[in-house]
Amino acid sequence: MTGGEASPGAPTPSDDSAASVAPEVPTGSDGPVASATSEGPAASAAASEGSAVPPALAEWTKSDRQIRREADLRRRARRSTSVATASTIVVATVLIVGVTASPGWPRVQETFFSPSQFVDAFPDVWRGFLLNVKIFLIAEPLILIVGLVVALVRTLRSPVFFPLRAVAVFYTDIFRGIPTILLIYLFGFGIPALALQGAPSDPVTLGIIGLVLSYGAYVAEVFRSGIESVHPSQRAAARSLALSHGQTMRYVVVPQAARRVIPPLLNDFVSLQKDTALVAVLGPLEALRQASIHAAETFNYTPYMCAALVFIALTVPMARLTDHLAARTARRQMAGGHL
Amino acid sequence: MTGGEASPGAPTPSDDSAASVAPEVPTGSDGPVASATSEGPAASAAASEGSAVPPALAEWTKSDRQIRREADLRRRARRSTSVATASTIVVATVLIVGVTASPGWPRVQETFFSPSQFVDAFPDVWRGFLLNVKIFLIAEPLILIVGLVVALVRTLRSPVFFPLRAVAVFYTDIFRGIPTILLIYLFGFGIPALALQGAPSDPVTLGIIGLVLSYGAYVAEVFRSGIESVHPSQRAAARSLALSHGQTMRYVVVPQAARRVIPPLLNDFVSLQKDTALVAVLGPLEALRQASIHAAETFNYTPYMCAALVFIALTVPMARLTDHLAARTARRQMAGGHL
Amino acid sequence: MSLLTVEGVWKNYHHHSVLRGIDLEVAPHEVVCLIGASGSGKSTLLRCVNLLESIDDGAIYLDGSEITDVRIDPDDVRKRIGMVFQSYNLFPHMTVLDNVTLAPRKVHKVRPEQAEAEARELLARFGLADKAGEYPDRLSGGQQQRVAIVRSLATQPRLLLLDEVTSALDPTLVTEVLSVIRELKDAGMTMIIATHEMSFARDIADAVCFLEGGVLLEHGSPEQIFTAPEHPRTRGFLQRVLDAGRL
Amino acid sequence: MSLLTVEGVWKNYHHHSVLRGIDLEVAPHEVVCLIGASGSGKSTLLRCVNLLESIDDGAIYLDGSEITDVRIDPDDVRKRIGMVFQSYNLFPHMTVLDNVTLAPRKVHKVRPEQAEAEARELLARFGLADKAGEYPDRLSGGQQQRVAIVRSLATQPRLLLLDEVTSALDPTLVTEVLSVIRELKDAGMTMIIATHEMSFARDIADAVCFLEGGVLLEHGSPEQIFTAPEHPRTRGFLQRVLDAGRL
Amino acid sequence: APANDTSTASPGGASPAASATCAKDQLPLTTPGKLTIGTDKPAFEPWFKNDDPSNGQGFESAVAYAVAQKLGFTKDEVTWAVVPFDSSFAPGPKKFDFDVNQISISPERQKAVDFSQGYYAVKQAVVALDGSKFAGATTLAELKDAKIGVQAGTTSLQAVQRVIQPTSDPSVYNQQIDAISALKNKQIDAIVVDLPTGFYVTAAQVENSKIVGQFAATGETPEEFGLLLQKGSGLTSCVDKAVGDLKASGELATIETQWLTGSAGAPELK
Ligand SMILES: Nc1ncnc2c1ncn2[C@@H]1O[C@H](COP(=O)(O)OP(=O)(O)OP(=O)(O)O)[C@@H](O)[C@H]1O
Ligand SMILES: Nc1ncnc2c1ncn2[C@@H]1O[C@H](COP(=O)(O)OP(=O)(O)OP(=O)(O)O)[C@@H](O)[C@H]1O
Ligand SMILES: [Mg+2]
Ligand SMILES: [Mg+2]
Repeated sequence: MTGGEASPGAPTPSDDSAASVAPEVPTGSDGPVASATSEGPAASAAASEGSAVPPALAEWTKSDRQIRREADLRRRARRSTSVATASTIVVATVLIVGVTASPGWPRVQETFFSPSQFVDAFPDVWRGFLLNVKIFLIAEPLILIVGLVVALVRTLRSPVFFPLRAVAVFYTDIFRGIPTILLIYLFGFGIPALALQGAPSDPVTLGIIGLVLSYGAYVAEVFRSGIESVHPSQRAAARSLALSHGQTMRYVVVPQAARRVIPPLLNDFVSLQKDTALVAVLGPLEALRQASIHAAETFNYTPYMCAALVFIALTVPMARLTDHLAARTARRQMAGGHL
Repeated sequence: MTGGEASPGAPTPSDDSAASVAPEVPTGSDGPVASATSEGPAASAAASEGSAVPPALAEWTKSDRQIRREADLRRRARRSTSVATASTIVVATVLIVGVTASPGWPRVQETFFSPSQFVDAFPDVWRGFLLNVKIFLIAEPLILIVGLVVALVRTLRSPVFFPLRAVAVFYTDIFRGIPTILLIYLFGFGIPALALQGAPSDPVTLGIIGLVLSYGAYVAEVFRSGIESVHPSQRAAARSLALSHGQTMRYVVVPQAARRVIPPLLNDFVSLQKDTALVAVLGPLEALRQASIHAAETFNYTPYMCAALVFIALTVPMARLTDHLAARTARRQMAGGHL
Repeated sequence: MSLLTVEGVWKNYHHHSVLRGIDLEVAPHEVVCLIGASGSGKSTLLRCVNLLESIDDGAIYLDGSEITDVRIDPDDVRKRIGMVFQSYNLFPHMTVLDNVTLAPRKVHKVRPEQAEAEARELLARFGLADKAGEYPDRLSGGQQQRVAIVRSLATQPRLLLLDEVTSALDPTLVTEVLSVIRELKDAGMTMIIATHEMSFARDIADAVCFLEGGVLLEHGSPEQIFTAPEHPRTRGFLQRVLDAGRL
Repeated sequence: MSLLTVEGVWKNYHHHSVLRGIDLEVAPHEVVCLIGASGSGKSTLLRCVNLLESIDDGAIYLDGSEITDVRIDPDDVRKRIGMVFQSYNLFPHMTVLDNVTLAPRKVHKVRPEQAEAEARELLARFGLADKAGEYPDRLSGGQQQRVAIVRSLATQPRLLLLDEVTSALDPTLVTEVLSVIRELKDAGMTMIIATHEMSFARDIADAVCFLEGGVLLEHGSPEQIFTAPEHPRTRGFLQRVLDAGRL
Repeated sequence: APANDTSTASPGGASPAASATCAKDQLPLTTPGKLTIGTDKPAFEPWFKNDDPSNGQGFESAVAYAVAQKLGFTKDEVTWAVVPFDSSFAPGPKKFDFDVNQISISPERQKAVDFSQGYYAVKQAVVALDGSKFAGATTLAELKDAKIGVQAGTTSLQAVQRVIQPTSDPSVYNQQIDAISALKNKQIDAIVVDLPTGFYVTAAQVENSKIVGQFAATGETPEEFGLLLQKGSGLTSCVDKAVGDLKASGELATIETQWLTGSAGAPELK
């Protein structure tokens, strides 16, 4: 980690003093190879990728023309923005008034947005939600492992591994095709029914098995597409260094794939977070179940709003994070980087 | 659509006769511009991208060394393949025997795999499934429209559109965050409660509204990422031709984005296909509901297997198609194509 | 009167200026080549002229009227300027013919049959008659760039901007594109060409501009710039290009 | 005895042969340049030598023993051969140092400290001492290619294969990479270089091979090939390169 | 039973907005000329028979037809609608005139819907497998450590939570089949259902199972099933009156003995 701290091309304060209309460029000396400090053409070339020389903004004084132009621009922007804002507000108001003035609104308000019901239900829903979170936290790493292993099996190209690959393909196809809730049913009531020694019978465990197998199939596909999106030249470069297939995967392909699949993976995790609610069919009292118990008791839907809220509180930040990472990845790929 | 039928670089039978160890290449004549037929360097350059000249395989006769080598390879492949197959079969057998020999197996078989129950339930489940398909077919185009519109709104960059963009962001965030089943509850029971003139009250319609709004948010994000994945130069090229923002989107960006988003879109549609089952909470008798009715009636889970089967019959081909398209897209992108 | 006038144009990105007060005049039928190291601002200048970038100071005039005025619709300006980029030029989902006729049909409202007839004529003129129905990815790089040039000509621009149209090409494909440009010059097209092909610039340009760090350091005839550059930086740059075997 | 012997090598893709009976001998310390149009099979030949592609006929010998034998572990062969590609060379998720030390540590089981010390020494020798901690995307293209070369040298290969290592570079960055290769030649490295840089090939090669359509049409000293090519196709190719201003 | 509920309830909490007459042609019906009755699907024994509410067999089917008759409808003039429990209490227009689905009357629920007076006083019962750990329990205290399963949407859950107060959370299932599967799989120790369902479960659905006992009445008002109507429905008073008449005439008791086993044979848990 020596040197390289001052990123070439970025202007530094000390440059300002030296800057002139025609700033100084280190002129090409001997070859870059000979010079141990990597100055000379190589360094200047690197710098010129940013811009020939860091030019400071200091010397630029806005012309009158530009000042007038910007004032003009601001005026125009202000005008159209206010038109847009006004129209949006009008539309929103019409919508809200339309809904609240409807004959059924008081009933709806009472049935869906009753503060007292909300307060009543919240503690139970919250307690249930902690179970959702627990299921999620246990299932997530298992899903990652299953997904990665299956994806790696599917990358094996040699005919020797055909049977293994066939199993992996079969698994991903079938388990992606069946509604998750059905899988949870099947495992939740099927495994205990086998009455096997040592087989789990706890519904939460069984539900997690169902979720892991269902989402594992999805995540395997995500990983696989990530692995395949790594440019083949990277694999060739690794193999040409005499790394084995396993080493190439481990050190070169998977680390790069992992970064690329983070956004779709997080997407799947947002869904998983919501699908933890499906474990309810096996009996556990998670958030949605708690909400439905309250709703059935009082014939009021507010507890569902309560559940929606706790879910949103977790999934929205996660979705935003996903978007952010996806945008960053996209920007990176645009920048290209690779020679 | 004139000419261009014979793809350059692909060997044609007539080439064989002319082919020799040093095959003929049209030597560079005058500039390509002058020659109206586009022969000369341009054509030869195009051809040389495939290979300098279409070399036929005909003249190649396998050497003894190669024949021995291939026999050797086949022998080695056969040996390791049979080892792998054998081990896979052993593992599979152990698994199957383990499960079927378990004390509970007869009960499991009876409860999950009863042929007579299957036959009994199938007609109803199938009838229910047709409703799933109907819901799917109505919801899908609506989702595409909602998703595309929201995505296009989010690409508007001018500050004038800030309020509109804010609405779109709010929509995608919230509706992705709430479990779909909750949205269906909300719309299914909330809209009729408003008792508005002309508001729909049919549960299938309401369920579709819930699905459209939930999946619309996802699909909007998919479209947006597709739109952003179109190289900015494409947009620049279109704008430089004086196409407006709208025209650029319509003729250049969206058509390209649409192709790229087909795989993730199909993925979402596989999920949608499965989530049509959620409309059951509003009352309609779709496949899962029919299965659960049969199951509840007979205390046998076979109807669920029946439902799983009809779902798989639709989702697996769709998933395979998705994979196929994704792979093709990936290959295309690898090939690069764009100068 | 000059066709294009660039007057004290500045362009800033974040914390540095990429164009630093560029002045440039281009007469009708003149061919101006921009040379300079990577990052010197050649592409940015072309993009500013085409209003793909907003400028931060200065003004640009086309045919005597200011195009950087805030009241001007950029699309009206772009109708009169053609531009060809280094790469990702063609629309991959359209045939060559559709690529070429898109702007005439949608922007200039030419009737489809007429647009097609004109496009075919242009394509034929540039040796691409039989490629009209092909998709871009079936063409060689050189053919793609020729189609891109044809596309920008289809709207009969007053001015053509070419941004390193050969640098993504295999060396053996460069010639065909350069000869298209030569033919355009002979036909009297006004062009600004950013290029790394010094021998081509020397050959075709009426005037050569050397940019460095966003400054137009030297502007003169090709003979003057290539044989007797005034500025030491121009000399340094040309020396480095020479070292790379590219002069 | 020759270091590398390529004997009647054929390589087929689908329905056409990309290599059509290539014969080639490379003596220790010899530098062989492969020239030829795009698609003539230069890269394929290099990939076959490094066993990244299986061949369809013929044999390749390294140090006298056949490496195309089915019983040979390709990784053992690749340990003795270094290869640098045109692009996508470096691992973008690793620092320069990690890129260079990966193979020594994981394949050759060199102790990490020792691998690092050796890597730093090599990097310093090629003017990259201060880039050890950088990620590849912070480097210029020329620096990236230099790192790629250093990486392939870190395992002390007997033979170095270079595949158009400059053609993705900006012309002004080409020089620095070519001078690295010159230095390697002076240090006695055996190399096979696929290149479009004719002046460089003329300058550095001990022998030049001209490929066309998968056939090695002409093999000789640079003087012979560039000044008095025997084969008319070689002449045609060189003429086209000359037209493009690249000789 | 998908939605059998118990809770403290005031019987016959009918709406005061009674229409003066209950003449057949003046009733505000969903479908004119037809009496539309809602229930969930599947409809369970012993409340219905063969998942077919329109055959008049089973306790609730019989009660529904008796009420219809009192209101002046012939068997042909009655139509049935499938109404999932969850949507029976959704606000807004209803697609049924009244819903019969083992729904317990409670003051809280009466804020959302109208009920007729109760037509059946229900008690909860505990069912376990023969010979299981809790099969011999005679007191509620003995059941404290049992893992208990109930069905969602029923008030059995509240009964469990209030009366048994088990140490671990009860398991709540979407459907009775799931609760019973869990019982068979020994994932839970016992299920709590209403007593008639309990009898049906032990007799017809789970071999080697028994009713451990029934809950004692919880003091206050007994838990009763009522017919559910749209809040403020003009039918409420008439339906309520019809139920009252059936009660008074002893018809209701007859129907009950015809279709439901008496509570004898189910010891009370103290
Ligand atoms: N969108 C942008 N954001 C920030 N900086 C930019 C942007 N576009 C260009 N630059 C910077 O502007 C400077 C000039 O870039 P420009 O593309 O005009 O150079 P160029 O002379 O065309 O170089 P090349 O020969 O490599 O094409 C560079 O330093 C570049 O990094
Ligand atoms: N994986 C592949 N599948 C099919 N054809 C291939 C494959 N790889 C290369 N080819 C073909 O083999 C031929 C030779 O390609 P190769 O890359 O060896 O040429 P080259 O001389 O290196 O060209 P360039 O100068 O463009 O790098 C080309 O026609 C190419 O299309
Ligand atoms: Mg540029
Ligand atoms: Mg190559």
